[in-house]
Amino acid sequence: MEHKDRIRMNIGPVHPAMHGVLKLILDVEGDTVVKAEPEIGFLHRASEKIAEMRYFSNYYPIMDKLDYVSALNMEILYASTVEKAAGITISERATYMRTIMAEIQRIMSHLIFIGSLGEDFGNLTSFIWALRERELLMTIVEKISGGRLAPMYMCNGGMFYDFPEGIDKDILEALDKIENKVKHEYSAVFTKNQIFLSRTKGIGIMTKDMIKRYGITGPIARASGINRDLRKVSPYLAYDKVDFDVPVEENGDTYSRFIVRLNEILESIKIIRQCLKQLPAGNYKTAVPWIIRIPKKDTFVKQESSRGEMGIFLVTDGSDKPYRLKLRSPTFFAIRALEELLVNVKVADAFVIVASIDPVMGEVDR
Amino acid sequence: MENLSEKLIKEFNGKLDAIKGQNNLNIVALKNKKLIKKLSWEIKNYFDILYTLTVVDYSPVFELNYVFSNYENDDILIVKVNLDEKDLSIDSITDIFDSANWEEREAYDLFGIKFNGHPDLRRILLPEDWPGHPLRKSFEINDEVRHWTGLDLKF
Amino acid sequence: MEESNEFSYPGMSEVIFMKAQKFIDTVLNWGRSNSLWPLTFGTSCCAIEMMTFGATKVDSDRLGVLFVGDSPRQSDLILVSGTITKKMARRLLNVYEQMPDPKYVIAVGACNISGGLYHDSYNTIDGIDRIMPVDAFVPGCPPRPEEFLDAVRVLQKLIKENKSKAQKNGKS
Amino acid sequence: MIFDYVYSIVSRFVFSPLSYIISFIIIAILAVIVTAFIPVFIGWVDRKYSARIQSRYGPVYVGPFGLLQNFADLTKMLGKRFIATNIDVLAFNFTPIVVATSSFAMLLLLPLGAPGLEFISIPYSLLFVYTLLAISPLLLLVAGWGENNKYALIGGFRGAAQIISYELALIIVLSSVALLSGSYSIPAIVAGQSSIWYGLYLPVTLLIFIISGLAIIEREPFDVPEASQELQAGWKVEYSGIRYGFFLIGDYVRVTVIAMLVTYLFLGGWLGPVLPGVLWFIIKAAIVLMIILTPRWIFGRPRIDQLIKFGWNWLLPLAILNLILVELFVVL
Repeated sequence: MEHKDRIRMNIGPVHPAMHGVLKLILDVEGDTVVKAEPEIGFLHRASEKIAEMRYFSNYYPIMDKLDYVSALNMEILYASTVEKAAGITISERATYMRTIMAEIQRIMSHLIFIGSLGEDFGNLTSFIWALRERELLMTIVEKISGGRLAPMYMCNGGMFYDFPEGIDKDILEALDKIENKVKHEYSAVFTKNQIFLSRTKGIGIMTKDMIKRYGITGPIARASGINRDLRKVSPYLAYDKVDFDVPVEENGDTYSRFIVRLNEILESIKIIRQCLKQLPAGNYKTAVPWIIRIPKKDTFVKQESSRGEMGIFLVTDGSDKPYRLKLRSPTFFAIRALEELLVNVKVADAFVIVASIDPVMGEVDR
Repeated sequence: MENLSEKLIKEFNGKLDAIKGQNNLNIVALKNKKLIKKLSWEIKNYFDILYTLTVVDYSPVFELNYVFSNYENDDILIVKVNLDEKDLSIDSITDIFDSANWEEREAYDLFGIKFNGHPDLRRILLPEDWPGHPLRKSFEINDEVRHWTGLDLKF
Repeated sequence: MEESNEFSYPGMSEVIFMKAQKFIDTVLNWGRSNSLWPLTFGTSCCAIEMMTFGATKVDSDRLGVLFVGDSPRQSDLILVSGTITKKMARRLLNVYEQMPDPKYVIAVGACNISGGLYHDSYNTIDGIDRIMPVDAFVPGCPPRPEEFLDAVRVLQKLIKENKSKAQKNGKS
Repeated sequence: MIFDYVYSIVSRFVFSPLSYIISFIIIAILAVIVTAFIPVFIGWVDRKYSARIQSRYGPVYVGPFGLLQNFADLTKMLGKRFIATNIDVLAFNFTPIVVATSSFAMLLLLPLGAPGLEFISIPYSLLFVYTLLAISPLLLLVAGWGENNKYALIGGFRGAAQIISYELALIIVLSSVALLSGSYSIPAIVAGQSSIWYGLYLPVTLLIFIISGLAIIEREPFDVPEASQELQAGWKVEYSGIRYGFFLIGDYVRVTVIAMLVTYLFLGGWLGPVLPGVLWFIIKAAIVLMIILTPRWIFGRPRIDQLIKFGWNWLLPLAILNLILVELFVVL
């Protein structure tokens, strides 16, 4: 080896701080990373091949397990794709219900992000607190859908069940609690904590140019000053009927990525409250046969999941199964930026930066 | 957006077909695969990133769907290129759209399509010693494939 | 094993030795069963529920299952939660072999029991009992956090009765 | 002094040279019991306390209130098989043994709550305890080297760098206290506080002592060498079984020692009205212990360069300034 004082560290795929099964190959000199190479594929479960073997209605469980931290977003995306391809229209109530579920899931996903970011710089308590708050919403998802992590709530044409009686009161109660915690407790642990600030501010800066080069979307792009949110740019579901802001930060460092997500939780709470107020009566489901056939065509649908812009390219050939289903995952692009982002940072910071990307490997590897 | 695809079609007269009417997507079909780089340079004026690259196996023809997008608005452009089974290679567009890097590696991994000029064309999702390209329609998931663990186990 | 027809009473020293051994075993098994430090081999969905297992609502620490988050060397129990792909299988075995005996395995989730949702996938291991000895299974896709508690209880019972795979294989 | 007491009893029954050995053995057994009690009990307090902060229960089922939880952990570690590959056997085994023995020795030297309640009394006990605390950079380097593991090596380097930059501040602070009382022996220091606790008019010294003490025992937020999120367990990564158990014991003993030192040096030790001295000592030490245990669960971990910068740029100058001020105070 030409560099005698270089150590090559193989971090992951099994490592307490690695998110899922990402593997990082770091060349370290002293305590500084000089070369980084992310390696993926440890959770490649062949979701795209399995899609070609399942009926359109039977693919929802697999979608759940793609981005398992925001499963409902995935379900909604797939449902929208199939409905667009098959020309199914869903009732207005269903769009509102889907908006509510998508935002609940977004809050839950961002809570996990906040917790794991805290854990990666050594604060285990923040992680457990975030899980505690997440459990409040988990109970609601459980009440509504019957499932926890993989709820299996959406189906072609709407939802499997209607909202149970009095769920809006539960949701509002939980949201109040979470808003209170996020505004007060989390600011004490994170934004007013000197150690946290010194560990995140100015660390892992992503410039606008870098974002555009790598094709990164979602909260990470918004933390670098790119004001793009598909919920605003091309409103789907009921997002054009509610009023919300898109939090944008300019610095592009780890701290901005944290703040963007923290503010997104508050925006999501706002959206859910409005949706609950406006929730119209009507059918929650359009009757669609279990086995549908979609004529030969290409469909491309993209939506804003909690991690960025998730898209599905669906090729159908007139049969009851997809001919080809390609998933466009946001963190697949974001993780590649690590090769540039991790150079010349300290080893300890490398983990915080990875956490700030918030990868979910199920979605990266598919 | 209509203007863009028309403009592109005019520029590449005869080499580019417009396909319209499918779910309001802007789709153009490129007849000659050697022009993909030239087209990409042209597209670079309007689009920031390669949004995704979808390969569809209509054996004996493989259809590549390049989806381009940009950050300013909602527009997307899909470029279809057909590759023959006998010559599964196409010029890489990584030097034009950097975001194509891993997408092309994935297409190489799962479909075995060679991208000429790609800086680092290796398998990305599957182990290096994996046999075959699983997302091709000809790939059969039999017991042998399912039970292959890549491990040398004694029991 | 040769069978001998003659029956002989064990001598006094042998009896004392056996009694002492049994006593030591009981004490050690008590310690082992009450202090199962897990190695969190979380690969996918089940990993999130595994974290919930250690967090507020369920609290694995009540049973002595302390998430130290450290190296395999200090762990007794490997919680394999999440799909194991073929690329991952060798890493799983590698990590498993780095754990000191006696070690126990809990396979979490449908994927690790039989393949589950991904039974017809080309890149997953259909059930990790094909590659390593498993003491307890946690069903579900993904399982509720409470089911982890049940699995730990089952494992504790197995250890106390000398019936875990590690003890059966003489690795205790 | 417990040793003298034991020796005086034993020598009544046994002739002289043998009684010396016997009383040593008795002292050793007593010390083992005390040392074993500390990780079990303090460890339980730590776990319960952290659980409460995180709104959990903590250990419940093993023993009453889960009191025997850490005892079960240690029992399990005794029954673990040894596993290691390509290690430097001498370096690998050196560290846990020294950690265990130095923990013993520290407890032997410190009075356990009342004057004369120490196992062995020597005039410079404070310096000796400091030496035993400050031995760790050597241990960390040796362990990190002997384990043949990259994480351990980086952890060892980090640990050595961290402890070297903080132990200087610690000894300076110790000297300023010794200067004030005119002695390095703990009973004398405590006796010097009969009018007013040193901690009350040297609050900065107290703060520096706690911070550098936490850094030396690698307690969070100063657990950079073992940083479980980055380096798995840092320099401990390859240790299994009872060798790891020794570290567990050593950790808790050293936390206790720091709490005891704070009590003796700054909070007047066993001095206090009405209640017996031992009780006063226990109350004070428990409060200090809880304060020391808390940061682990509410702070994150700074980066190693930030940590060392803080140590050299702020803590050390402050400690030196403090020493000068105390000296002026004493001289005038």
